[in-house]
Amino acid sequence: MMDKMDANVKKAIMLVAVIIVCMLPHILSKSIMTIVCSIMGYLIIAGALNVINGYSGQMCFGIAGFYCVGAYTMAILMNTFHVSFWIGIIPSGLFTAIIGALIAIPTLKMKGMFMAMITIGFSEVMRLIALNWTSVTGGTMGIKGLKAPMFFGLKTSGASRYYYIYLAAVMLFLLSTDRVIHSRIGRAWMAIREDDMAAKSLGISLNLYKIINFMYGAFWAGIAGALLAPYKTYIDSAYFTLDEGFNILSMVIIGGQGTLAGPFIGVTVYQFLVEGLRFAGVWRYIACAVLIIAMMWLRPQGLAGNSESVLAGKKNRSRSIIKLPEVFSLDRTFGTRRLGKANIG
Amino acid sequence: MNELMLESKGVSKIFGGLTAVDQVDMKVFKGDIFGIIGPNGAGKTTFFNMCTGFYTASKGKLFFEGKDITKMSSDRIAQLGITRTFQNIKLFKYMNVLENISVGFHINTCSNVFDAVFHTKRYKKDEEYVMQKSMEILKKLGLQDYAYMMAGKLPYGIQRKVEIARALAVNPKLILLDEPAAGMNPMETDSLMEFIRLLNKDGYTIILIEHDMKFVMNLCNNIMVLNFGKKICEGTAEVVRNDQNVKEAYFGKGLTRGIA
Amino acid sequence: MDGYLISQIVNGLCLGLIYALIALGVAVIIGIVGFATFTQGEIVMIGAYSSYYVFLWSGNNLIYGMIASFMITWIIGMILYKVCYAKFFDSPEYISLICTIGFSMLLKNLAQIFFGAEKKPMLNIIENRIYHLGIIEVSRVQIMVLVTVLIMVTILSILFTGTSWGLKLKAVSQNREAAALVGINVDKTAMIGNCIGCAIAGVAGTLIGIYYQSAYATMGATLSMKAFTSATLGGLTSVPLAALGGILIGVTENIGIAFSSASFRDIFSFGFLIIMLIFKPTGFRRKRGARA
Amino acid sequence: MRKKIAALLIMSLSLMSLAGCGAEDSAVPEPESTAQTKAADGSDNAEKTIKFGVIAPLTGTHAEYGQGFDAATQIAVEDINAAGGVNGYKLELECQDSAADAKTSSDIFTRYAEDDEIMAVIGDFTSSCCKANAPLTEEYGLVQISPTASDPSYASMSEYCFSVMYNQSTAAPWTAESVVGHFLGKSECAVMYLNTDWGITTNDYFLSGLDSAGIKLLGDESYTENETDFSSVISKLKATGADTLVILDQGNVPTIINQVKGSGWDCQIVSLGPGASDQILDLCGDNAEGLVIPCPSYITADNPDTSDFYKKFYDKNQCAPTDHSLCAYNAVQALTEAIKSIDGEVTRESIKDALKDVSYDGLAGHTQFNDDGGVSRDLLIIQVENGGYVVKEKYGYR
Repeated sequence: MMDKMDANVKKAIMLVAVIIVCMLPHILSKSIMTIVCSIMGYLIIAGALNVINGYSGQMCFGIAGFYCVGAYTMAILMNTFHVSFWIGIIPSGLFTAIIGALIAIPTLKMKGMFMAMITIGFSEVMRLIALNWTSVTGGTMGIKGLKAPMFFGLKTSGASRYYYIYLAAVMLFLLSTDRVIHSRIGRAWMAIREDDMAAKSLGISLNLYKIINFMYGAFWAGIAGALLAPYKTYIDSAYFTLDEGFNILSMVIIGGQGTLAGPFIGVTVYQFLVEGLRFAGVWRYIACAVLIIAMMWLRPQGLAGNSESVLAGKKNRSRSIIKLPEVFSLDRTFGTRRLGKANIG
Repeated sequence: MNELMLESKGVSKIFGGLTAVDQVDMKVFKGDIFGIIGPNGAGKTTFFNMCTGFYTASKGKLFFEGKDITKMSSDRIAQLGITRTFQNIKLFKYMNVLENISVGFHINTCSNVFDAVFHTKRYKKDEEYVMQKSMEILKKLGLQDYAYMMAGKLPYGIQRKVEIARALAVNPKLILLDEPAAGMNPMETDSLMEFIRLLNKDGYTIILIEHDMKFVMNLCNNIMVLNFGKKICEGTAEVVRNDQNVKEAYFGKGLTRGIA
Repeated sequence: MDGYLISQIVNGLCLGLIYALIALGVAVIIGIVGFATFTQGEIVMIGAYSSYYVFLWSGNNLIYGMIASFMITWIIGMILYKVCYAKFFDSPEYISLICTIGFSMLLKNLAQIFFGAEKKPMLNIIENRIYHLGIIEVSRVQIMVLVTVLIMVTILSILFTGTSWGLKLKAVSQNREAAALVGINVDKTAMIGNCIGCAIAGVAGTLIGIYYQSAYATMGATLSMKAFTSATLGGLTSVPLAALGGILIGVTENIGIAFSSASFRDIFSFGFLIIMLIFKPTGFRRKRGARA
Repeated sequence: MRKKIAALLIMSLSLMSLAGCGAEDSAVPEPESTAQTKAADGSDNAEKTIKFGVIAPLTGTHAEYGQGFDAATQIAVEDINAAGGVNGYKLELECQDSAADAKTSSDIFTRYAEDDEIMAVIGDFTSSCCKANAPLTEEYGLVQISPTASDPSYASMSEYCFSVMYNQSTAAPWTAESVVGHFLGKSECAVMYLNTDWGITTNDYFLSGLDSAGIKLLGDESYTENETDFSSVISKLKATGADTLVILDQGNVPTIINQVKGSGWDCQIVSLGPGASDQILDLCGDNAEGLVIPCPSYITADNPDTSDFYKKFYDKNQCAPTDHSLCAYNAVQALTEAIKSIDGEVTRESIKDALKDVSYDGLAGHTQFNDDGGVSRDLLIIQVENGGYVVKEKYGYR
């Protein structure tokens, strides 16, 4: 009985939430809607990064590169080939996914900083190609005159209308990612994150699943880029700097890696903080920096992160081959309990 | 004896100048409980790592059911039907027991990203299969009560069992257990021994590394002794117990002479 | 080979030495503390600013400037260690990395507020003389940078391999628990290691300020990324190899530019990094670094 | 417990930032307080205000110029309000930081556009930010007048886009023909330019000017915006044997001049873009000797036209103003002139229409918008001699 009540209350709350989310452009002013839209945009890209860094424990620092590829693919498709937005969006994502696979292959054997560096390098190379390949990307002139699409005769230009496109994309992203991480693929990713040797011993091909992971993340990053282009109507390589990548990374980590809600919370908190502290003028980035450091001190696993996670603390030391006898550390952790509880069979 | 499962022919592993495993020949038959013993640093775990593809042998060849697995990666080897546990338990510590075991079903399921996103029939079938089989394994090992507990927080003995349960989920033909009784008290060791026998009865071939002599002698029907990377003896418990080389390896020359 | 290409290679060497100068500090920090840092560029900037103000006060006394930047960046290094590293030895490495990103944001913006956003001139600190060696032309600052890099590499190599104190640093970098067990004050040693790395960056800042004749808040941003690339090429933890990596990147960039355009500069350096890492996934070093 | 600490910390953080802001608020915008006191004196129209939005990169790589914008527009508003305002209106400003990020810039523009009080937007600094906002100007019918975006494609993007910076479509060819050709009497030159939309278009115009003047181009090289080491580019151009180097850039010019001189290349440098400001003299010292800068006005402490502004700017920002700040000042002047000429109600639309007819001599030179919304200006030829600027040729030199 109680459970049923709870379920009903939950349903009611969900309903209200859905209505609010759908009515948001009519509730909030347009200028707040621009913030909401940028949150939505960041949400997809941060979610994509979270898939790579959070779920399979890789260190991708160059998410801005995928963002760039997606946005430019969309812009070129729309501008040069006059492909409609609705048709172009999936190819943009797929093309980015292919690029993702290409960048994943050399990183397979790398860990930690080496991987971080190679993705940073990749991100910069992508941006510089966009900057210098004038005949295709417009070079420093960027690509302008992109039009927000029509949806069955409805205009979608402007933050409060484009919001619905973003909303749909975010919903699709969350749904699909939720499904993927609760499948065989997602479990394999998490197994690789937690302990790659054990994962291998269970027959999980690290290479294949890391590539799939990169491709999946890159796909959504590409979609995020493809959505950005017609929203801003003008794109330029300056959108996709390394700093942008670091910002996205900070958002993911502030929110909590390896959880679906993490990027959502991280992006929202970060964006509202950056915007909300606007009155503080030049001091607001200092406040942001302090916030980032404070977050790492107080909740290294992120606002939404689980404190009992490989991503939270107590580094997973079993990866190094040379190590202290495990018995010691296990004794420390389980010593008292082991004696009392252990009985096999 | 029946059919040959795992065979090593003159397998060596050289790290820089150090020969960790030197020309080891081994034959494991279906239905065996095969023990590998030896003093610390004898190269047992290195040998295991080669059998499971974590290291590639510097010399020699490894065959599994007649297939050359010397240069295969560990995930390919696992797909052929060899799986292992680790000396220092490698559970997915921050996943619960059920999740740990479901990961083990990886190679027995086949849904891909699209199946997962669109919840196709294949996906549903896979998930159902994983759920059902996991529960079966949990029940078999008496781990039902721990199903939703974080693996890293379980008592040591239970963690060992979970690791074995995860290995069973792979549905292997051959299980390699690396020091399964390490750090266990005698009571736990005894029940582990029972459990391994049970597994063997169920048709799993088992190779294990152990320091605990009593454990190995009572459990294994065939034992190989390694010392400084070399095989110094192979045979039943009786043979090994009476072998002069083994005594020397364990107790030193002077002592054995004294005893003799 | 014509004179033009040689002059471009010399340019590359000089630029490479600048990268190497910063990369040294990066390698020391990663080698001893075990964590990567994205703050190095800002430390360089702080070094440049502190010597700028000392130059104003002391009338371009190079020694005072160097000492000042050394000391101030040493102190910043202590703060950096406490803020970004001390608490996170048991955590995944990206946590301290994010901390250093935050810290670098903090330093950059604070510098912009307190020192002003405009470029500060650092003119005529040392006499600009050009030496002709055959067809090669080198300026005095370039020679200074070269000498500094050589001295640093030598001192650090001797320090890490030849002295008992260096042995301590090495022990800490390889296994903190074990080092603690044999009675090394791990925390203090790691902090000193971090401070050395930062102080090197501070001195580098002074030289870079003199080299480019100006100091400004964002001066470290691009340079530090290149320095990091160099250190990565060198295998992250090795001081001489990091310097070598820096020089190689500088030369690669400039040879590339000689045949194309300077707009492609970063494509050459990062492309070089990516290609090198594909073939040697851990840089020039044979073994992997402690935490790499 | 930890959560509580976190909550406390975040609260105290926001409080801190609030406090920081409060301190700034009291320190900076004095004009408003003076305006208010005047209102208390009883002048009738004091309550009528016109608000402009300023978008400037107050942080990041371009912070120097953004903060210059902020200060210069404030000075302009102070000056105008002190002179009694425009048509009985007082001017007011709101300045927001875009960090030179086009995404942020367009978000701020939207916010301004949604705010009915804002009558016109001044900014942004970089052309790419301005171009990102251009479609929005049309959508909302709000004028964006950029002090510095001189990329000709920007102003033509929308009829609501204006730029105060002189248009390179006339200035660059003129520099090629008149400065390099006539004034310096060179027949060959080498060019280095910034690889941005501004640099590339300027270079195109400049090369076409060289072409028609019959001057031989020995080499042109581009580099990216965050370049710090120009030695490779310099060596490349030096190897062409040129004795004249034309630099098409703004902020990097001092660094380039220093490196050119440092490399031992003794050449005549002409720089189009940075404007003649004290900054170059400060940063280059003796290296600047002989530098030729074509620009519409120059801004030093002893130039009688700009010394007043110079002083005020220095008081505000503790550094010498650059050409960009001057243009920002000029942008406010242009808006003021436009409002002056409006008879009826001041609306966004009427400001746009009035701007088209503005014609006045501002601090940055004569300002009259052409059909696109850009400005064409006559330039002075200024050369550095004995550590100071000397006007070599007046307006209208051919």
